[in-house]
Amino acid sequence: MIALSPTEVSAIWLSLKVAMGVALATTVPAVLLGWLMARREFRGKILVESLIHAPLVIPPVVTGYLLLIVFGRHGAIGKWLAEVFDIRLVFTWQGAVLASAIVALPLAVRSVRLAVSLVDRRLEEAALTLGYSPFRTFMKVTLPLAWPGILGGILLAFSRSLGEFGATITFAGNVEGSTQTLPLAIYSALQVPGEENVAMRLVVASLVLCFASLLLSEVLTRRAKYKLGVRRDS
Amino acid sequence: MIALSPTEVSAIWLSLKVAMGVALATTVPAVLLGWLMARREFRGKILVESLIHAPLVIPPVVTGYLLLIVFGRHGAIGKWLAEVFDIRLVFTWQGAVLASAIVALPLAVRSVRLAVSLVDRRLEEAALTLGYSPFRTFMKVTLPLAWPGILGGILLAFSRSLGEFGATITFAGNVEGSTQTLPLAIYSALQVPGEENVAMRLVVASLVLCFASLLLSEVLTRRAKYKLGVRRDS
Amino acid sequence: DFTVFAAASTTDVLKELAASHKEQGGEPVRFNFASSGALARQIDAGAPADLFVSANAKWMDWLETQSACRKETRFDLAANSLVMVAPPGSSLAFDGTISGRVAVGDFKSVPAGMYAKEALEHLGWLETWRPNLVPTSSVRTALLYVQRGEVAAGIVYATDAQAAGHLEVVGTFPAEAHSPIVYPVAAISGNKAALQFLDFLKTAKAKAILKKHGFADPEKTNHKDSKSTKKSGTKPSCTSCLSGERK
Amino acid sequence: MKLDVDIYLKQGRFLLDAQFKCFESALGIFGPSGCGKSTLFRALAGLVRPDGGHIILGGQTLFDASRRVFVPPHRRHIGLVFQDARLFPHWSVEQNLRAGECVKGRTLDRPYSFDDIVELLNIGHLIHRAVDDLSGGEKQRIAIGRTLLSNPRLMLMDEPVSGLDVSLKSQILPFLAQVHQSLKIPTVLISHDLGEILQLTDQLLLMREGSVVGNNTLDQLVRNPATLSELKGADLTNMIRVRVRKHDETKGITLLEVPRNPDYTIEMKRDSGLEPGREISLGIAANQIVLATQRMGSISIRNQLPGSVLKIIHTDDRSICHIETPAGILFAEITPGTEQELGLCEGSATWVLFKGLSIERI
Amino acid sequence: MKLDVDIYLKQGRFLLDAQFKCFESALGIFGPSGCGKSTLFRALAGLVRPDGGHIILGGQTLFDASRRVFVPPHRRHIGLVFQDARLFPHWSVEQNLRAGECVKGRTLDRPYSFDDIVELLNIGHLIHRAVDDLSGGEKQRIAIGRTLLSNPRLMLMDEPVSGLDVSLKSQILPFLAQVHQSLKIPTVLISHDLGEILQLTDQLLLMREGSVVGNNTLDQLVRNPATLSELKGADLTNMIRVRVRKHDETKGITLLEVPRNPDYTIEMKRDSGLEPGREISLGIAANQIVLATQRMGSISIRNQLPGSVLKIIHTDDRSICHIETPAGILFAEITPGTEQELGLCEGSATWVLFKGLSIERI
Ligand SMILES: Nc1ncnc2c1ncn2[C@@H]1O[C@H](COP(=O)(O)OP(=O)(O)OP(=O)(O)O)[C@@H](O)[C@H]1O
Ligand SMILES: Nc1ncnc2c1ncn2[C@@H]1O[C@H](COP(=O)(O)OP(=O)(O)OP(=O)(O)O)[C@@H](O)[C@H]1O
Ligand code: MOO
Ligand SMILES: [Mg+2]
Ligand SMILES: [Mg+2]
Repeated sequence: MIALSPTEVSAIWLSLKVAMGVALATTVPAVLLGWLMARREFRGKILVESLIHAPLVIPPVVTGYLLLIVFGRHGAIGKWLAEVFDIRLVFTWQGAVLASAIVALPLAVRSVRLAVSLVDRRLEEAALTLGYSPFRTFMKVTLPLAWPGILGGILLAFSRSLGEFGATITFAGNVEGSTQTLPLAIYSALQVPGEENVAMRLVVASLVLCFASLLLSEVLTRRAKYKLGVRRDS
Repeated sequence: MIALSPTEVSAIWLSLKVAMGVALATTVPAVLLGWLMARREFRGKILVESLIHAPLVIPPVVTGYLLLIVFGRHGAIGKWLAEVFDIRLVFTWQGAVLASAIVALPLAVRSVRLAVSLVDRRLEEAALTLGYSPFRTFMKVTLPLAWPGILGGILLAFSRSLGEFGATITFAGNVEGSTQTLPLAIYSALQVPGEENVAMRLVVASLVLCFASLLLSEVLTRRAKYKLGVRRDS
Repeated sequence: DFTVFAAASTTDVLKELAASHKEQGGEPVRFNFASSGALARQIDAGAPADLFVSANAKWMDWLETQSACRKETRFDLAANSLVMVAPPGSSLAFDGTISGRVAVGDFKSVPAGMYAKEALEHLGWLETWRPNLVPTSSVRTALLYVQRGEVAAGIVYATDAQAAGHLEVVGTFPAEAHSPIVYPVAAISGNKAALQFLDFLKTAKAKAILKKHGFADPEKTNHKDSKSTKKSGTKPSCTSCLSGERK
Repeated sequence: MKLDVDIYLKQGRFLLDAQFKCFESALGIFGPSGCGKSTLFRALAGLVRPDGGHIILGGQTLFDASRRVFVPPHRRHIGLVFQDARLFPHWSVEQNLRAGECVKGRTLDRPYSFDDIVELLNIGHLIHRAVDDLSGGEKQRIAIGRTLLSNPRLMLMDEPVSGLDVSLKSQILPFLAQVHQSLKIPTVLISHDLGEILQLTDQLLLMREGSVVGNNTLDQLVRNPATLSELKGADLTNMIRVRVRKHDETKGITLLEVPRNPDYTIEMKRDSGLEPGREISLGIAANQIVLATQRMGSISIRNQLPGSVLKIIHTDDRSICHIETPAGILFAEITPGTEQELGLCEGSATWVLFKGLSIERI
Repeated sequence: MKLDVDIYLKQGRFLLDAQFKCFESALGIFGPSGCGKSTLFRALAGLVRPDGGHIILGGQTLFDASRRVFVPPHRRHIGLVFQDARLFPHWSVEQNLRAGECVKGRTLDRPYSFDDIVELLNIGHLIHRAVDDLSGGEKQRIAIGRTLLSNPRLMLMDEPVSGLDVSLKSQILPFLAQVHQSLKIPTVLISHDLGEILQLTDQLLLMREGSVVGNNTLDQLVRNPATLSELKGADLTNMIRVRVRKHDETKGITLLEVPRNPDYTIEMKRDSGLEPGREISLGIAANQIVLATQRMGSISIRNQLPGSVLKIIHTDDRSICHIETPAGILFAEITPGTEQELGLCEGSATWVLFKGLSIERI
């Protein structure tokens, strides 16, 4: 029960790698899109928002399928990537990152958006009068103040990708050591009668990863709170 | 392409019903847990948080299996529910709601938590000095101020449940008209080679639902912003 | 009405069977299509199933050990065979040589993968092919990869290949190379209407529908000992109807 | 109000260690920025729990560390006007004002109506506005109104009128004083302006660096060189009680008399709202009092009272003379040079002069 | 500063419609709560875009509706001390103070150092603190420091010292005046206290209900009955220029002379920091000035100047006399009764008396 097979260990590592990749890959777009959604009004905003939200609503399997169509060898972007950069995403762990990231992005964007919309604009005004350009104001005032939301968003993306199954398996496949993440391994185990304990062992591994990431995020949030000067006990 | 078969129509309605059920069912726990996580410090908080987060990290299929174990006919709670109240969840749309709600809950909790943690406590203090009990303060001050986050959380839960597949098919099954929500219908369509266009039609239906829900949430947020007195254009 | 839990891969054929049954005065059928494993567990957890159609024997066996099905009503509804498909115009030969990736169900968890493993082992191709294999989570995904041209070939059921169309069937694995690919069915409850449907499934009419969809008769294919390890020439009996369906 | 406070409370490096009792119905708190005035208010209102000591208000123990008593803020019925307005941004001005009204039973015996307050604070035109785009002074007024309307049994006001213009101040402060007096709502007021405090009370709590360094009437505090030096920087003000005699339209004055010695009259600028016979309090800044060795004619100073010097306190650059007059003991601030020139010493007879226009009604 | 403002700006039902030009290097803004002072500042700083008109500062067009010019706030180099402090909660006090320093090139030619400001504002002990638990006055001081340290070419200050105690005020205001004068940073100051404004400038912009109703020196504004009535409620203050003659230790006074007429001396409380020969400005509240028909002896009023009445303006309850004296034209507020009694009319000779202690340095 405790000893993990090499396959399982590799699935855990891969999951971690993919989840961290997702966390890294979603941060910048989530911050940009979250800010855009929170602070700008433009025509078709709601369409953009729908687009961002789509991977949340569409079953992940379909997302994977659509990714395959777009990023596959014969897909519009996939072809171009392969020809120009010799990058192939299908069946690679980068592909798993892409799939998970797309599925997780709406969660991260929502979180950032909420936090940015709750940042006190009067502080941004103060920064502007001190000579901060809008960009600098964003980097130095808005972002740090929205930090709990950004961190929360990254955490959500990380966690969601630890649990992502449908899109990854469809787009990136289930190749041991390169795309077989924890959920895929769990799924495989569940398909064999009597291997429930293997599945549960892997579930526990997932939970441990989740716990660790929460712990880390808690530490970072606390530090941020401290920096934000929010009294924790009053 | 445009005309939907009765099966498809029923899947759309069911999805809507389930998603609204999820939205309703998650609201209260999400608000309570979100507030708890944002405002209280207690021993084992991080464990509680891990528990809340677990459905995000565990593949939905596994969540479905675990639900089956707990709420199934031989499961601890399922047995009791069946014997005492004659309630059976497996295979009913209520079961689909339960499965989706569990999967969606962490998202809603996160959103509420973030918003509550960003509510200015000084306003709560002001309410207390006006004679508002802590509960009343929570209802009248904290909640309304956290409204964008609560609404966002409900929206996330709603959207996520529109796209939820793994837990639902595992726990509630894939029965046309009673538990076959849109993602399951899409899955079924994808099982039949050549029915991709049916699947895509249903995906479009999902997107339309998502669009509508975003529109609604946008309207509600705008109204809230108006009520919050946040100037939208300055 | 009554409820049939059926493996997702049997979706279209079972729907047609149900329609035909209804035409003959049978009660309407409610279906629950999912993976066999999910269904078996649901049944075990007390889901209101009346019949179970599994995509492999293992899950039915498991249900039997849980005494969750009526053993005496079990029979094999249909059989299937394993084929290698490739995108149209492929120049692949079915002779043990391989180039490019081959999508195949996961050896451990996907039934089609298990059969494929047996067959490849039996043919002695496994070790050479291993680096080229891409395990997938379901046979559908394997098929999808072939359709999208992501892989050079895939090992799927003959029925899948037929239904998908537009694909080149490079070869069919001989039936004796793997354990029989059968779809066991058994009653779960004592529902009369369900038992009627069970009986209907044994009729010639039902067999015709199954055949139309590319399934083989389990009795006829059940000869594990016959040794026909010949190459691409050994097209299965149903290949003709495959080509017939292509239009 | 019987308020008995003995608390200590650590906040980071800051230690609030305040002991005082107050039996008056109003109290002013005065002290430099950062001395702990707002923190004391938070402790009184129950927003922060002191680390030790007790708070007893009118016989009810609100906090007692040793007996583990802590009445939560919403049960204290203590109103607090915060230094920052803290309006609820999701409510309109009216909803903010009525916030306290929805608490059951709180406002049953409230002796003024919603409209009274709205009129007084001159916020009728704001009633339906969102609070977010109010001006600073408008916000402050709503905050005062909100607390008043919640009908507290003790009002704590943290610089409620700083940031308001003089004419608003001169409307609101007397109203607060009136509310306090006629309705007997005990009130504690923090202000950096002694004149503002005196409009409400002459009972003062002096604070410095987290401690109470004086708790007495202004009179007594001024008499004591130690506490007087704490008041440095404040404009020392005298308070006298007078009775309205009559109004003189042509001279534009209101004639007042000293109740104890009705022979002595005082003139101030006309305030026809005062009916004759009514007793009122006046404030006269100590540095506006002129001393003379004899009654003066042909001068624009109309108020001249005879007196004798009780005591002279010398601070670094000025002399505070305590002078016994028919209107009570008055303080006059003069330069040491003048003191010498006039030959003032304890016991000297002197005349106390002040302009009618230097008088503030308080 | 050459500031030319002609803007209109609608905010909900409020309309700011302000036209004024200012050629002085400092300007005070005075007006009742909600009259649009802060909104005007927001427009000047570029935080809100007016609906029409133009803003030209020192030759540079910051905004021009017709030419579609709008310089964004961060390019205006205009510092704004907000009415609410608006400190950055995620930074320490020091980081807040240094916020403007990280903007490239902004602080190269800043004529005071970080430490100067810290010392002046008395915030050395707060430097490493988080800003969230500072007291109200502490926050306000940090906000002032932050803006000063960003080295703006124009300082806008929205009630910067309201909520500070008198001794802090009396430190900070002169410093602001000094910064303004010696460093030539043009400054606009909003305050409800005319005395505070006068420490900086006697150039006043009077506002009411979104409009500019007066723009002139206090002198001129007082001369005009229309603008005088806008000043009602404010404590009218005279400003005179004097030269320091010497200090008198024993009398505790500083002797000053009127530069134009060195024969006339004025005494104020000793301020040994002033070296003899230096010219300074003094403020004397109009209601503290005493008029007499002759020079007075045996009285504690040391400063007595001969003068003649130029003009008397009657407002509802007081008379403002403009009196020509050797120290310039002074205003004295007296009651109409006194006016009659002394028989004052235009042209009358009179003596102007004021106590040394009623003088404020400004
Ligand atoms: N967590 C903390 N750590 C250190 N010092 C603190 C903390 N919280 C408050 N203080 C300090 O406590 C002191 C008292 O604050 P308080 O707000 O009571 O002052 P105040 O008398 O109201 O001043 P003001 O007149 O400026 O409003 C301040 O110097 C403040 O910096
Ligand atoms: N969106 C809006 N709708 C209606 N009125 C508004 C809006 N925004 C601002 N106002 C009004 O504009 C007026 C001017 O506000 P401003 O903050 O400039 O006043 P102020 O002169 O600074 O007052 P104070 O001295 O009280 O700070 C206020 O009466 C305010 O209520
Ligand atoms: O809802 Mo999924 O397809 O199991 O990640
Ligand atoms: Mg304070
Ligand atoms: Mg203002």
